[in-house]
Amino acid sequence: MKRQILKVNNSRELQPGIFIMTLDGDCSEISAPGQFINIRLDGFYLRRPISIYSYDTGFVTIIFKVVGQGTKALAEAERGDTFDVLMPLGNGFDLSKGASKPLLVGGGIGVPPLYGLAEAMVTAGTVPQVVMGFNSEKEIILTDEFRALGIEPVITTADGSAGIRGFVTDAMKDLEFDYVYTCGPEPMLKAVYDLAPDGQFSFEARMACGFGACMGCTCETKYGYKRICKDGPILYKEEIKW
Amino acid sequence: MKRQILKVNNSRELQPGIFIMTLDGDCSEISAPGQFINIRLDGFYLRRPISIYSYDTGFVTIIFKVVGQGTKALAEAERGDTFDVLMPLGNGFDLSKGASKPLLVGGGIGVPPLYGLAEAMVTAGTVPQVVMGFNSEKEIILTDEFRALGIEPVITTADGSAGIRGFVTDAMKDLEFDYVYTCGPEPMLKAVYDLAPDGQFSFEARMACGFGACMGCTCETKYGYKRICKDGPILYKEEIKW
Amino acid sequence: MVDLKVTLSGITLDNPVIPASGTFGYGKEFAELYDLDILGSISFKGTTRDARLGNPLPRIAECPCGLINSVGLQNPGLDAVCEKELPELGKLYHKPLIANISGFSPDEYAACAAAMDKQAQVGIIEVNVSCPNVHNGGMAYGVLPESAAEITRTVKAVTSKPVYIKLSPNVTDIVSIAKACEEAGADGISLINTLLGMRIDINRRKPVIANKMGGFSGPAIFPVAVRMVYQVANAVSIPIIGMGGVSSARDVIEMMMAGATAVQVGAANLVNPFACKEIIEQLPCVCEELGIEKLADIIGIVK
Amino acid sequence: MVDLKVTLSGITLDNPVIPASGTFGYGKEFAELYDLDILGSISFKGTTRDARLGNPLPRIAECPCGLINSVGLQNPGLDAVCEKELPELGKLYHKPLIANISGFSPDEYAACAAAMDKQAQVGIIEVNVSCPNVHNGGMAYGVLPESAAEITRTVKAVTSKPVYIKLSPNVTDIVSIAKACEEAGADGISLINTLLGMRIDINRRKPVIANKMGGFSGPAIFPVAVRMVYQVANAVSIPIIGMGGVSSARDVIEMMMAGATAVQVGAANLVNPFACKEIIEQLPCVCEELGIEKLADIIGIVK
Ligand SMILES: Cc1cc2nc3c(=O)[nH]c(=O)nc-3n(C[C@H](O)[C@H](O)[C@H](O)COP(=O)(O)OP(=O)(O)OC[C@H]3O[C@@H](n4cnc5c(N)ncnc54)[C@H](O)[C@@H]3O)c2cc1C
Ligand SMILES: Cc1cc2nc3c(=O)[nH]c(=O)nc-3n(C[C@H](O)[C@H](O)[C@H](O)COP(=O)(O)OP(=O)(O)OC[C@H]3O[C@@H](n4cnc5c(N)ncnc54)[C@H](O)[C@@H]3O)c2cc1C
Ligand SMILES: Cc1cc2nc3c(=O)[nH]c(=O)nc-3n(C[C@H](O)[C@H](O)[C@H](O)COP(=O)(O)O)c2cc1C
Ligand SMILES: Cc1cc2nc3c(=O)[nH]c(=O)nc-3n(C[C@H](O)[C@H](O)[C@H](O)COP(=O)(O)O)c2cc1C
Ligand code: FES
Ligand code: FES
Repeated sequence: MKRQILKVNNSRELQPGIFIMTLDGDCSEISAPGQFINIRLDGFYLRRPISIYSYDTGFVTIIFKVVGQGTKALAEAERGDTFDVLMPLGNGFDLSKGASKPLLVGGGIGVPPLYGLAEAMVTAGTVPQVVMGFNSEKEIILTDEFRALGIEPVITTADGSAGIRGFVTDAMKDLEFDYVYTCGPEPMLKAVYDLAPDGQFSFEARMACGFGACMGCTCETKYGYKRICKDGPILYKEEIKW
Repeated sequence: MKRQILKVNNSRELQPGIFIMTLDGDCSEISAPGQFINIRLDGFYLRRPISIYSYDTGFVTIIFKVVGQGTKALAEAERGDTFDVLMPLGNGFDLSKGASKPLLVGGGIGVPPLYGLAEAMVTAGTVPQVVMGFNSEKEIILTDEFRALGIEPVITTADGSAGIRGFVTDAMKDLEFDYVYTCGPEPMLKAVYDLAPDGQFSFEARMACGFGACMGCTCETKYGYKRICKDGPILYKEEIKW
Repeated sequence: MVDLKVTLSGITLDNPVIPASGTFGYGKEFAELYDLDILGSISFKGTTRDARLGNPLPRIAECPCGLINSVGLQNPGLDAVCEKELPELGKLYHKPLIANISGFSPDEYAACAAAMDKQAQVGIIEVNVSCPNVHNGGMAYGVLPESAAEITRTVKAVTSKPVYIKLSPNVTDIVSIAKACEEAGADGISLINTLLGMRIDINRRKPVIANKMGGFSGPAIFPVAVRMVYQVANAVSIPIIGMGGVSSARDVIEMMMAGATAVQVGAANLVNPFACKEIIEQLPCVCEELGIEKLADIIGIVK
Repeated sequence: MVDLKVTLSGITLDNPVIPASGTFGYGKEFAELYDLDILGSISFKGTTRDARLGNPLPRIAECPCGLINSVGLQNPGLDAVCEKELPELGKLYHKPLIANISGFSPDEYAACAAAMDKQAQVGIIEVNVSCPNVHNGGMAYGVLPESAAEITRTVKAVTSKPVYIKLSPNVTDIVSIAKACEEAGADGISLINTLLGMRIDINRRKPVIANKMGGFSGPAIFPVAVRMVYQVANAVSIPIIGMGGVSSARDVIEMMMAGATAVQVGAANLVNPFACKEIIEQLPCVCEELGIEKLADIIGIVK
């Protein structure tokens, strides 16, 4: 982990209330998709944790949804503004888990880190299947980006306005897979858990430090207490207590 | 009083740690020299009161000294930055007090509002005498500006590095005057009070609101309790209890 | 249209937003900026029997997210308030007022309450029990259940207007004090008053405030205020006026969800004189966002 | 060269800056960022007899200028701390540590203190009396002079190391509690622990924290901490470790002028992991600005 000053290179609205922002700076320490960064915002005491969508040594791109005052302030940042960021944080996804038919399942704003994962998998020679669920058509993001990787994502919407009407689990029933990588709201993770033979699950928690110091985010696993920020945010199916 | 958004037009260091800054915006309500503005600074709960140095309907110029974290932040503002400002505040000097030989006495960062007063007096047809005291040469400001008004200010420095060695009162002894307008640190005001036949004194106090609501700045005068921010900052000699 | 009305002891307010005592004077300065009649009510500056200059200067110290004041109950005294300030305020504001009163003895509280009882403009008497008991060791009336109850009874005996006791947060057990006031006949509870705080001027090596310590308020104290409102709301059945750090429409809603029927705004008025106006304007919009049709429905909704 | 040394009960620290218990774990995460040996000492995460998972999630709520935590004393328990954490910390930090201990009964305090007494690395035992007394109504030991004194005596009986009692600020009269601890034999006082606070998630209409209320800390509480340090310093003659919202070298100096011999930094470490390092680096420069040659000279200089 380092504290970096990152500079906004560009930011734009992907869908109403959903922004994509590229931040320039030393990002050479990022080691795996699924890691996150923790952003200090003027006027807010706690940093805001946001997953890495894509990255290279000199930049990191994030996708975030405005849900409160902090993300609202973040969305108002302009090109050239700088942020004090702690990064990289968390363990990230482990691609080395041998699997012949991996499936990536993302829900809403949980989709972006899976794109980084898919990119890494494709580079490593495996083309994963992807299911992504949204509430409605107006929230769908990254379809074209996945296609550019050679993946046709299966889309579900709760209101049926696009793709399959229903939840990601409705789409999963028709697919074959032996390992699942997933990120999204906790009820979705739980539902995916029930259908996944094995896999990696990305969790969220309210965090104070984000780097393992405060025990603000600890949950119990089969292998003991784990800090979602430091020992996670990715937990393995076998350790999750559900 | 109005709340205005003022934009920094320019700012520069006059002397080490002393800045002059012009802020653009609607300043049409300013009605008298000696009034002040109250500036909100990001990250500080209370506003910072700063006297008006000069003004017109579309701008106000202030001169301030960096003495703490707030004035430090103010000094770091750049052209184009904006501030939320309450203005104008306070009663200001009353020029209408008939006096044949008015004297203006300023101490350190108390000099700037007297410049605005001198300008107004000159416009109104009276050229006042001016005494200004500083700790040392490195703090002297506004000499040329007073000269441009046709006034040769008498300068005193505590360390003798320029002008008369000593305090403003040492210079006052050699002058003839029948009315004094003064602004500066309280011990100076008190010393001037003892030498002034009559006059107006500009006070400072730690303020919360700056517009008369909280009673945070009240002092006792011969005519009752007065709020320095609203009933002052200018008090008349006859009412001061010293 | 969102319904913003709330009712305190039979008095219906157009909205729950009330400037807090001591941060709004008698409204004059604010009336130059906006129409005071938009306010739910006004709790005017604390009245004592005799005129008080208050404490020596400096009386104000800045803090992270707040300020300390040691104004020391400066006010022109009961007679001047009733004869001069209230008539003047009456021209600017036409709804029932909250009369905040203070005292350094039960007699003084009684005198203030009896006089306010006669003022037609006054809807509610709000009794500040954070003042030190000068006849009894200087401890504030509000820090012990017994003395808070004593003042409650004293005031109730001389007025038929609703009496709200305004509690100090500087106590181990706010609930026992609130309950004692309820049992003694209080019609409602106002809380919180300021936290006792101190700042030091490290350049001068002296306390910033001439009186050394003072009352700390502003956004910094909001989490303490929400906690106490929540605790008291769950322990008493009289209405609560919540305050402490409220600065936005969202803060008002949070206070109400914690259990407040109405909400006072203090320090925020001092740094943004339009604070109450802006909050009242934003309330309908924030309510809509949150699916609130009737603001009164959310009072104490968090269990 | 400014002399930053201060002495706590015979233990001389290179500087007064100490990470506060619960905000620095066992130092591991910070050792990746800077050399821990620059620190005056370290107060490590509060130890209880048995391992504790702590409270359910969410445990963290943001506040204006601070945060609420309800970690609930998560720790691996006394044995694991002594056998695993302390040896590991010993590799990263080579000066006397402050062992923060907690308990839900006098026995538990005694067990923790006795074990810490045997640890050569431990210089001072810091006794957190903010925990609820589970055998006696759940009120925290630290809110009554008698129970705080009882725990002091219990701990003193089983250790020869200096014992510092860490007080809760959620009390009416901090001075009487500090004095009771001093009389019961405490070697020093640490204060303040967190203020009890609460936030509500107005979207979900639920407390943010699963446990509803939690401990509020950060810059917001600094004025309360300075006030309490000042009050206690003027009432006891044992040294004080001051804390509560300290985030800068200037804050350290303000705490010391109020009466603290050393200063702990808590929440600041969480939002800026370099906080302690930066404070230590800035101290000499700020001291020079203020004309301080020997930091120990300013302890309690404000009367
Ligand atoms: C590891 C991790 C990765 C994340 N990645 C993304 C991402 O890529 N894109 C994205 O849009 N969001 C992401 N989130 C959620 C994001 O952190 C929250 O939406 C954001 O913190 C909300 O801040 P706010 O000020 O707008 O909301 P507010 O509700 O005003 O925030 C108040 C407090 O609650 C915290 N908080 C609120 N919601 C959440 C949440 N869901 N998770 C954690 N803390 C929360 C805030 O951080 C803040 O401390 C991630 C969260 C975590 C823990
Ligand atoms: C009516 C009035 C007019 C003023 N005009 C000028 C001016 O023209 N130029 C100028 O340089 N200064 C002026 N001052 C003083 C100026 O307000 C302070 O220097 C400034 O507030 C210090 O802020 P700080 O954050 O740098 O200092 P800090 O000491 O960090 O401030 C802490 C708090 O104390 C207050 N404070 C500190 N010093 C003073 C002071 N001397 N007077 C009032 N409040 C203070 C601050 O406003 C703040 O609330 C004036 C003050 C008043 C009351
Ligand atoms: C300058 C000032 C003066 C105050 N005077 C009084 C008073 O006279 N009577 C009273 O009951 N409370 C008084 N208070 C307390 C406020 O009414 C309020 O309870 C407290 O400030 C908390 O609210 P806030 O955080 O919104 O300011 C005063 C507060 C301030 C800041
Ligand atoms: C996340 C967190 C965990 C804490 N855990 C403990 C603890 O285990 N024992 C203890 O005595 N104090 C604990 N505290 C209190 C701090 O040590 C400190 O007293 C308090 O936070 C005030 O300091 P601050 O404002 O600098 O954070 C904890 C505080 C935080 C924020
Ligand atoms: S947020 Fe501090 S340990 Fe995870
Ligand atoms: S500062 Fe509020 S009345 Fe003067």
